[in-house]
Amino acid sequence: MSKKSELVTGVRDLTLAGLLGRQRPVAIALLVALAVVPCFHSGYWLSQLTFVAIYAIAGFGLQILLGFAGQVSLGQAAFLASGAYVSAYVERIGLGAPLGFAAAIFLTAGLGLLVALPALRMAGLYLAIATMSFGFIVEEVMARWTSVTGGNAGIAIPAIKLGSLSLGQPWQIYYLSWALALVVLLISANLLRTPIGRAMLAIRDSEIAARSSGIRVSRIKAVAFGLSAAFAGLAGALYSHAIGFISPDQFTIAMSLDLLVMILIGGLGTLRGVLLGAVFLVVSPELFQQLIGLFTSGNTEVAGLRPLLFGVSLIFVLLFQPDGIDAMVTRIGEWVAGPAAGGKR
Amino acid sequence: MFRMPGARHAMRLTLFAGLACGAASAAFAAENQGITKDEILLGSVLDLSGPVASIGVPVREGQDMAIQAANDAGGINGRKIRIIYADSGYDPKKAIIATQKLVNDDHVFAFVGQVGSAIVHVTMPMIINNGALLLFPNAPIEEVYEPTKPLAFTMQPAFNVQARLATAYAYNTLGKRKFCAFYQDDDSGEQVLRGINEGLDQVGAKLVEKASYKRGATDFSSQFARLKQADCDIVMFGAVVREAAAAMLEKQKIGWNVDVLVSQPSATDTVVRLAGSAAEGMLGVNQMLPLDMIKDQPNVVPVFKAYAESHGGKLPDPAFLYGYNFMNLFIEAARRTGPDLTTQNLVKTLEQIHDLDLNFGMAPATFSATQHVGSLSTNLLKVVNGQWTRIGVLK
Amino acid sequence: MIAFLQQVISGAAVGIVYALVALGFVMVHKSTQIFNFAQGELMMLGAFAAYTFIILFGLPFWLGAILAIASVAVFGAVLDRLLLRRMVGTKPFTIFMLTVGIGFCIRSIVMLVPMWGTDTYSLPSPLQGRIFSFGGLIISADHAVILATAALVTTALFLFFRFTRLGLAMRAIAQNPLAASYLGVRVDSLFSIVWALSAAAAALAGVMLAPLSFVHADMGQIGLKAIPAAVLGGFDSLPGAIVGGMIIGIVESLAGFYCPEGVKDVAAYVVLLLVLAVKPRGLFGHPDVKKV
Amino acid sequence: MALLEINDLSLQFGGLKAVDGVSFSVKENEILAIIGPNGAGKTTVFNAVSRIYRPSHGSIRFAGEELTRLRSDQLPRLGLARTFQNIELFAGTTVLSNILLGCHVHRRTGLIAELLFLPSARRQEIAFRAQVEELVDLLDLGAYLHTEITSLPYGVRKTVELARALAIRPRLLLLDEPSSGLNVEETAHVGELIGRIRDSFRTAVAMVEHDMSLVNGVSDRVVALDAGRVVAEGSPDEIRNNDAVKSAYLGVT
Repeated sequence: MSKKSELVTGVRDLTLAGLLGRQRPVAIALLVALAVVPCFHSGYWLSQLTFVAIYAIAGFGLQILLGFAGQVSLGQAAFLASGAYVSAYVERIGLGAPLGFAAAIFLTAGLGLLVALPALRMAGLYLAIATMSFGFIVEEVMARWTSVTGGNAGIAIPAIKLGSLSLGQPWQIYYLSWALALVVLLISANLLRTPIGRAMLAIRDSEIAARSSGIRVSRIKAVAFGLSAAFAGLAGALYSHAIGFISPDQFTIAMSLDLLVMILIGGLGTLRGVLLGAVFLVVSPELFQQLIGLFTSGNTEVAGLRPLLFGVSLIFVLLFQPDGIDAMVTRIGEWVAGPAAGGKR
Repeated sequence: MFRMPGARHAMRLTLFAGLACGAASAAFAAENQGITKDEILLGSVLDLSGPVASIGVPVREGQDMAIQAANDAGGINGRKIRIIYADSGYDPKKAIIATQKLVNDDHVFAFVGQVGSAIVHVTMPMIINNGALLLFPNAPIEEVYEPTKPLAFTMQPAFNVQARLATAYAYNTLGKRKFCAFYQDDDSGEQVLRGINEGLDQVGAKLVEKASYKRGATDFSSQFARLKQADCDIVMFGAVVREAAAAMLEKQKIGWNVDVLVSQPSATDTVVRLAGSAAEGMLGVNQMLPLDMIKDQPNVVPVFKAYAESHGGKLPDPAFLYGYNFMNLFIEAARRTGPDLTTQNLVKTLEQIHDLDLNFGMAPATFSATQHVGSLSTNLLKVVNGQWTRIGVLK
Repeated sequence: MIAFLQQVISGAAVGIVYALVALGFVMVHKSTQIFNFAQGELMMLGAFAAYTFIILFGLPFWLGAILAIASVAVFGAVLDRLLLRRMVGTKPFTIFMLTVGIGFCIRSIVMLVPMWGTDTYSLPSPLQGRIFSFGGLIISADHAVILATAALVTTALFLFFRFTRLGLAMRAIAQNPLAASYLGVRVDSLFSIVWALSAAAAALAGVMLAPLSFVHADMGQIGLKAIPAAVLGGFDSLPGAIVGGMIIGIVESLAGFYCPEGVKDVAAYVVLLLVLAVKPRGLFGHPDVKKV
Repeated sequence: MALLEINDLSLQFGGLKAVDGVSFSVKENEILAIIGPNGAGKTTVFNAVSRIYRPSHGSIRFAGEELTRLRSDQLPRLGLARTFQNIELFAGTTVLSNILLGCHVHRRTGLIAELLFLPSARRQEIAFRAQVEELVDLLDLGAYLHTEITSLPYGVRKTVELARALAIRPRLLLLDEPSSGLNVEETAHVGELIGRIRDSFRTAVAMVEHDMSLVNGVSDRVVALDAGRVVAEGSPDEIRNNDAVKSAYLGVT
């Protein structure tokens, strides 16, 4: 087809199918695979994949903020916490899960906008540290605001109730998480093919040029913070139900760092990278443990080895594969499918 | 919406497959999982790399030595014990995943010595709902035994129980009237605080002043200035090892010789070792006796000797005793159950255990059908010339 | 009043430890524009090194301390040669994440070394328990020594950056590496020296802190307190770092004494946010304007 | 009446007066060149007009609006677009999205519509791409559409920046040294391009330029600056023979 029609009718990326590009078959295959997992695995893989979905949701949020808009956040855990506690509270006072999730998303988005206000004036390093401080403060608030959060003792989270139906089984959480993860993925993909998303990339690359193209930088940054917080909030609400018990010591800077490591290893700025990163974050420690098992007596773990896994992988990726696993996959894809395989972004 | 033939087809497929599978995979509890004719398979999820690795690691060492001994002695009624450890890194997500694996893929018989409050909280339902046993977790959590759950047993009551006893003792026996609390800003610390308040309520007294700190804090000057200003005659500690020792140093620094009564986590040898002279005269409550007090017992000497040989001459960490004792408690119960070892039978045996003393520093264990917490009493300890000594038992 | 003064003094004593770690942050950032998140872990490493030399090898305290600092300094230089050298020219954030990875590794390695592991060790200084008191005000000998050392180190560094050729080169290198090379200094070796210096500062802080809060794998957390200190100082000014550390220490100490519980633990970060909200680049920071 | 009217504009950095009482205007549909030795304040004037710098005194009226009261991101909506001396592109993305970003000001959809990619958003995207299509054909960038900026030759980057500015559909286009970094042929091409732009988009062009061949080639009028002041204004020929201008250039050699 001619260049013109390609651009204008936009078959390239203006339709869902086009969005997937050449990866369509792979994507569909994976989708079906995800759908049938519960048939073969009752627990282990199911719960791993559930957390992959949940972390992916939070990851898409962080990717929008960091990968698209170029705004660092060391405080994402605070947004997950907000989502978790808000949904828990709303459900506790008997307003039901759907409302709980909605509240988690929108209140957390509000929190994100609140953080954005001062953040708009800060850059790079200072923003990172400001968000980190915000995280610490939220942690303390969770611990002290006992009437709502249950304090350090934490609170048990009952299964999601939809009318009479209760989503207590692992496979139910699994399907819920993945359904939502796919919705969030689609939304993020839409962002990238519409003005606001492009504007984010613009302010990431050159604020001055963005302004002179009529982009209101502060507003776009605020939207980025809001969206990323909203997704983190949703992830937090899911997380709380998948875990069944939440306490402040679960939402520390360690979690925020995990998320950063995740999207960096997965691939900064790409959505596929988020999925790959989430798989790495959740699955690799397990595989690692099995691997260690081969060398040790076969059933124990060596103390302190886990941080080493993340540390070394992170260093390796940054040094030798700055675009993360995503780039590797693309390269493999090109090698398999011949040149010019369309990358989903 | 818009043109997406392939994708829409995929959606249908997905939905269909999904519902089909959902129906297919209803979780079921396997009876007698983890028991074969020559093996007992156990699991344990503890922190080997995270913030409470300093407890997880020695606990594992203790469990391993107890298992080693039992297996070398021919196992339990012909069955050898195998235990699978998983490192939670104190990350609940990781703990859930690991527990899922141990429950559903490895089908372990029981989880012995889980470490960490949050970890036990998140894994307990999954364990007992799948018919596995949760035995003697290293976390002071009331939910484990209150209300009594058929498949959950613990040796460790919530810290408030001991704190209550300690407070009553300080009030009645020591005649203290102005109580202050110094505690860690987390669950364990707040449990102690709760216990102190309960104790004071009983005698109609009130807490004079309290000051908290965050785990990992290095400076306690302001907290102690505050407590000193309140001029209390005893400071109750809800602190954990390192911070407790550092706090004792601070107390010495500001030259304030007020009595101090510490809770279980810091009534250990490590605190004395770290605080040195500053620890002299410190009171404490702990269900587990300090190493110093038992290390010369004939039955203990060989164990510590073996440990030293494999660990460069070191004495084990106090937390070692939890791993060692709790595992031996399980071994003893399994032995008493006899060859027909099933979940139900082990529960029966455990519920008949009365005043069982392993004589290895742990308080005697007593369970019943209605009470799944092994001991509600505690030792009253005091540091005399740099050594913990027992000056009584609080009930 | 006396109580207030006492809080200020002990606050300052703690703040100085933050300040020492902050110095490390600042030195690296000043000349390489890198935010080294592993600074706290380097401090922890310093403490363990000191513990090894002094307790395990039985060397006298001061000798052991010096050896520890030296070896960590070497470690810092090695880090630069092996890893950071390769990252020259990449985005600051990427390098930041690299230091995060380095932090993970250090912590993990400390846990894996058999004679270190997850235990807590005491490292009593020769002055353990000794205190000076004048007019009701108390300061422990340890803190006094820390204050003195910090003052010494800062002056030394200050003079170094002001008057030595190397120091000048290091300042120049921040603006443009070329200028530095004009001063006849090899830029790459310069970076290694910077890293060695800041690692040494961290190690020094570790050695100073060990007698007060023991040696253990979680010591690195102090780094998180030193960050606000460095930022308050503007992240590019050595005196700024010291002032920032003091402010944080004193604010914490006062908050702990006068404010409700929990405030102390977040005071540092609240102050930081307030300052950043008003001056987005810290108290001593200079805005940079992009030329188009 | 004039499209852009600069009146007694002054701007100083610290003590130094970079621009000192400059006044000139740009008429609808004309091509104005601003020349002058280095440091004469040409780019500074541009930066003041596009509100990157805040003038210390004077007024800048564009299509009846006082620009000094607006933020830089509000100018494109009024029809004011610019390029930069050392190119400012969105390096991390493709030529296509760079040009599409020029269309941003014509955005009609809301966040929700875009997140859900409602038909309205889709129609808008197609419309935008139609516009991009025209520009791409005019500036023949077709070959590079999906290439990342980082892997483009310098000349092409300048063209992309131009395309992005044109996507705003400006009434006035500010070009900061369109010929810098280009060789003779490319410069000639740019000159002929600027002419074409003016004719096909009815756009006025004001450009800061060193290359006199380009200036004489396309501009209707020339303003000469020196040391922050206007030293001469007139047709290219007049300027060429203007003593003040000559001395200005000699002065700084």
